Amino acid sequence: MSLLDFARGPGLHWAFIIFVFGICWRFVGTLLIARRIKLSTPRRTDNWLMGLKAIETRSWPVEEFHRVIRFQHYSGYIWHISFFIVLFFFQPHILFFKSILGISWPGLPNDVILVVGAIAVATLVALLGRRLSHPVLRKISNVDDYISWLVTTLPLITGFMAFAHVGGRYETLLALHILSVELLMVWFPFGKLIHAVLVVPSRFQIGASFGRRGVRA
Amino acid sequence: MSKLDGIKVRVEDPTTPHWVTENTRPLLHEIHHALQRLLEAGEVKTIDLASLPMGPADEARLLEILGVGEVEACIDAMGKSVIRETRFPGVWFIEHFNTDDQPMGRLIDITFIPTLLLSQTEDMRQGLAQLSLYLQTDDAA
Amino acid sequence: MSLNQESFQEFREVIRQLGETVQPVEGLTDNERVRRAKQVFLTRVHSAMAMDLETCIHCGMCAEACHFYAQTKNPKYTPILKVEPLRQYYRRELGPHRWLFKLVSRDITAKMLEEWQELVYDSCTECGRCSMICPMGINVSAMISVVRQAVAEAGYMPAELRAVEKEQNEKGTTFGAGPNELKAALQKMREDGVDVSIDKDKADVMVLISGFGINITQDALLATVKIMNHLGVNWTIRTDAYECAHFGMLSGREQTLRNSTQRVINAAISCGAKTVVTGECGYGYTALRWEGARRYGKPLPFTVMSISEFLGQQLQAGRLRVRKVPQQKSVTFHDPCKVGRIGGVFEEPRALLNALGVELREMADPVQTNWCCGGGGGVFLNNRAAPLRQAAFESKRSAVVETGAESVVVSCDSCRMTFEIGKANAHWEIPIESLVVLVGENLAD
Amino acid sequence: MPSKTLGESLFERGVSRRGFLKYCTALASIMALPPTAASAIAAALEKAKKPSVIWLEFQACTGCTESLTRSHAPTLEDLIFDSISLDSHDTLQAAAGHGAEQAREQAMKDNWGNYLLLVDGSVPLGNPGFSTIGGVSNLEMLQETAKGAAAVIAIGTCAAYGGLPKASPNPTGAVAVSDVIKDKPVINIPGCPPVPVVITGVLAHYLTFGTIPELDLHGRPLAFYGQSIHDRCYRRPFYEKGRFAESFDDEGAKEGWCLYKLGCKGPITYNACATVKWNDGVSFPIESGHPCLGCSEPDFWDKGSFYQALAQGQWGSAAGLGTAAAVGIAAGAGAALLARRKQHQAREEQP
Repeated sequence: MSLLDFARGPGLHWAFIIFVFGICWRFVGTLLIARRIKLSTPRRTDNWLMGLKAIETRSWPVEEFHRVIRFQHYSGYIWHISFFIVLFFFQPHILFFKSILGISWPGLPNDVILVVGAIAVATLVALLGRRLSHPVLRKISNVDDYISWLVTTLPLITGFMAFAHVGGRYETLLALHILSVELLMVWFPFGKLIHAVLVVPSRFQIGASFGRRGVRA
Repeated sequence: MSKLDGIKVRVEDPTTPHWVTENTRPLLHEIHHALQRLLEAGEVKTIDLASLPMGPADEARLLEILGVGEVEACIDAMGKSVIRETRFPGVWFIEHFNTDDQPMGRLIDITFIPTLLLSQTEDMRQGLAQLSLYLQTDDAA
Repeated sequence: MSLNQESFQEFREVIRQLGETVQPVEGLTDNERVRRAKQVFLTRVHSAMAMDLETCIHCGMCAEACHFYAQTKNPKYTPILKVEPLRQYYRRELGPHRWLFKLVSRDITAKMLEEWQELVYDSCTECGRCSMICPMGINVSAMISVVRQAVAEAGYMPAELRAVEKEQNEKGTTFGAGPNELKAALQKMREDGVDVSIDKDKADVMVLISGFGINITQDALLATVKIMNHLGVNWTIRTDAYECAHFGMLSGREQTLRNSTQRVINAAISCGAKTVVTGECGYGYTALRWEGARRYGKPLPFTVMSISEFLGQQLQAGRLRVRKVPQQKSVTFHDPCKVGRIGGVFEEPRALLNALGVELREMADPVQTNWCCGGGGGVFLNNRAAPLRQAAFESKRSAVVETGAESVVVSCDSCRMTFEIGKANAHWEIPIESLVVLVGENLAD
Repeated sequence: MPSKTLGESLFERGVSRRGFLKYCTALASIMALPPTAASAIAAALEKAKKPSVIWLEFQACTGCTESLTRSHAPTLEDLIFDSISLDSHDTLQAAAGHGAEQAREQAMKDNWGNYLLLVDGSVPLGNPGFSTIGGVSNLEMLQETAKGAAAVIAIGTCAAYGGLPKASPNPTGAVAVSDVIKDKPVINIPGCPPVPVVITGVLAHYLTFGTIPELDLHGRPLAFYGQSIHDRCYRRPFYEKGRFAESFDDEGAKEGWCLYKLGCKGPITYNACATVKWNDGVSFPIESGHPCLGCSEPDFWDKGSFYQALAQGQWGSAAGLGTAAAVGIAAGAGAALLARRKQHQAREEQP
């Protein structure tokens, strides 16, 4: 079995299994830890609404915070948006999703994807540079942060290599690209990348719990 | 069931597809560069068309652009070979056929004159020997 | 009126020597310290906190929300870093992937807890501002208070806090302000012609005061009494449960908090109070309003309101009538973290200021993003943290200065004292006024 | 035993130097060497001797032989009569039955240690009776004939990798020639069938230089298999631009756009089709509007549908995911319940 066959076949299969298994394990295992029963009289009873609202409001920091976290805020947006554009609108990726989900959607021209992909990589590099140089980030960073950076960056790098056929034979590059995505999927449930899933309940909770005290969080 | 004549048939000219690939342009650039080198440094160059990706009608388009120049030579050795200068002097188009008249190779030579046109020393020696033999026999007669 | 300067200076002296009044915690083995800390973590983690512990992406934004970081730029004051012992414990022993994390991480140590003492006690006022900035919606400050408790149980609480906490736990008093001192202070008011109703058997409203009010912020105590009389409600102050402050809460001692809470609840039930009004004390409000029911084990049989909240509602109901302040002036209002951001009281104090006819100039970071004064969480008692507190106070000071307001109105004794101390240290001339005092002085006839 | 060199025999037949040079230019072209190599080829060829060639056919469809006979330059006749001695080929030779076997044995005897062994078709190991010639099993004949060979050339995907016979479930236990012959150089010329010019090109290389060409990791001559179809495809610019035919009859297909989405295996297939082309250089599959099947790659039959795009995974069913989710939920619930119990006990113990 060639590397590519492994990557596209059993590799992908097991990566998906670990991905789904790990996420369910972590999510359910966190959610089912005993809840705190709140006995105090709520100031407001529309906690659900406040929770939902926080999911949105935490995407757009209030002006007073925005002043000091402008860089993180925008770089975060640029990174996530460019990453999702490449992930969901590069035509071969759409084929990949089609083979799994059975649905497809229009893609973007490759030139656009290349530019957006370059922006994604540049942002990641800038963010790593910041993590390595900013005193706070250097202090609070752990192995997870660097591994997560690496496994997120590798698919982009190998994707570029496969697209441009640089650095090896195409089947090897494609295999490495797929393997790097599998690595990402395998790491996802165990590292901080899980925030992609947990951000929703986490934001909801703070909105709801502050909301019942009458504080817009 | 629909009948056969219900199927619409449209005949398209296979030699002139209405779509365009971009494979001739890089090649023209290569020829341009080679011609420059030939003039500046006397470097000759041969391009084997069989080694290049060519779409349908790409070659025809290339030849159309290269056009026909002043010289056209024909060699008959192990099959026919046609050597033409294009409208860009110094750029030659060479076609080889085998004894069954099947194409064996298509080349573009960027040179003052393709080597194949020059008489070969071995052939000349053989020719000389034959001429000598003729003269001897003629003299003897 | 303003606070009693003589007592205030005495009080500062008391604070300076506070730490010497208790013996250091000794005789605890490292294992025992860790075991105790873990016990705290184990009992206090709940699902929402677990979610928060799982979701952090180490983006560092919370640092920017923290006045200790903002003023010192020292990365160790990053709020989420203060949670590290809890996070480490959780991942290894409670989290869903604990079996995996145990393979690749190290256990918390007594040394770590000792090291964290400074981070959770000296450089955190539990103001909750970091919880407001987190893009993942993590309630950082709630977790820091758990770490506080763990560090406290491990025997690493700062001596000053231990002293006060111990006093409240053992004697039920703070800074020596016991029932007798209270009675004496109230007796003096009676002599001045102010009617005070204490220890009523039946009362609709039970008022709690901060122990500081007996000695230092007597103006606030007097104003409170006057206002309650003005309202004409059936109210009382109980000498068996008058103390609003909960040093058990800010020091992280659950048992002390439980006892002081229970004392208030018992008194309120025995006099049949429908409403318990907490004086100008941040922790006092949160401890009873939001945490009281949990300690009580069921919903409280009365309503809890902070005094600013209570007065604001009385104003809206038309029972509280105030006149415009004689001299038109501009003020800025400092929301005490525990009443505002953590407590949810924003509108009522503003309604009061509006009724008083002052020009309210909001700070650039108003209401729930308000900068903490830097003294909360007992930091204003912590001598070691004094320089750090003064640095953090700068965030508040510049926010106030920016408004150009002529005075600052606060509604928390602890904030008020932090302002006074900070103001003196910074040689900053600005009146610091209590909201209750402002209302009390301007009651309509 | 051919004693004359190729140059001698050509010149004797009245071939001029010019003709010889032209022949060498064509050879350079089919060997995928630069045209400037023609003179080096000429120099080498002049001294080269005709090698003897034995061709064995095992589990094959004869397509490879068909392909070889359609080699357009130089013509097969040129190759056979001028360059090599094809001493034994079951399909092409006149001799049949025992005569054929004798031809093979004679050629082996005459050229022991020097002849080239060409094989097409795979070798069944499942049962020797699955494929025999004159009662001799393929395995036995291969081993016997290979003994005296200078080199072995596996022609076609079956000989090179096992090919169609080896496709799952491989009922005959078919293996590649290189799985049997371990002590001789084996050159693989895969393809189903291989490009005819590539076969002659490899033979020409051996003939010219007397050595086996440089091979890639699958034992294929780099000169022909060094670049992917995709790399040399004239439709590549459409790929770069992201212009793909979505079906065989849509506008994209008519416009000649890239066939990637229709399952083209060009990017992972190494062969010379895109430049050398087929049928006297007329066309190749992609030019004719059909995606590359990847026939010169190992196990191409077993790599999913020919029409499944490369970007698509081959990960079987989603059933595993349902199980993974269920097990994950169970693990999470278990972990949380254990944590709850631990917490509950701790709270109970508290004073």
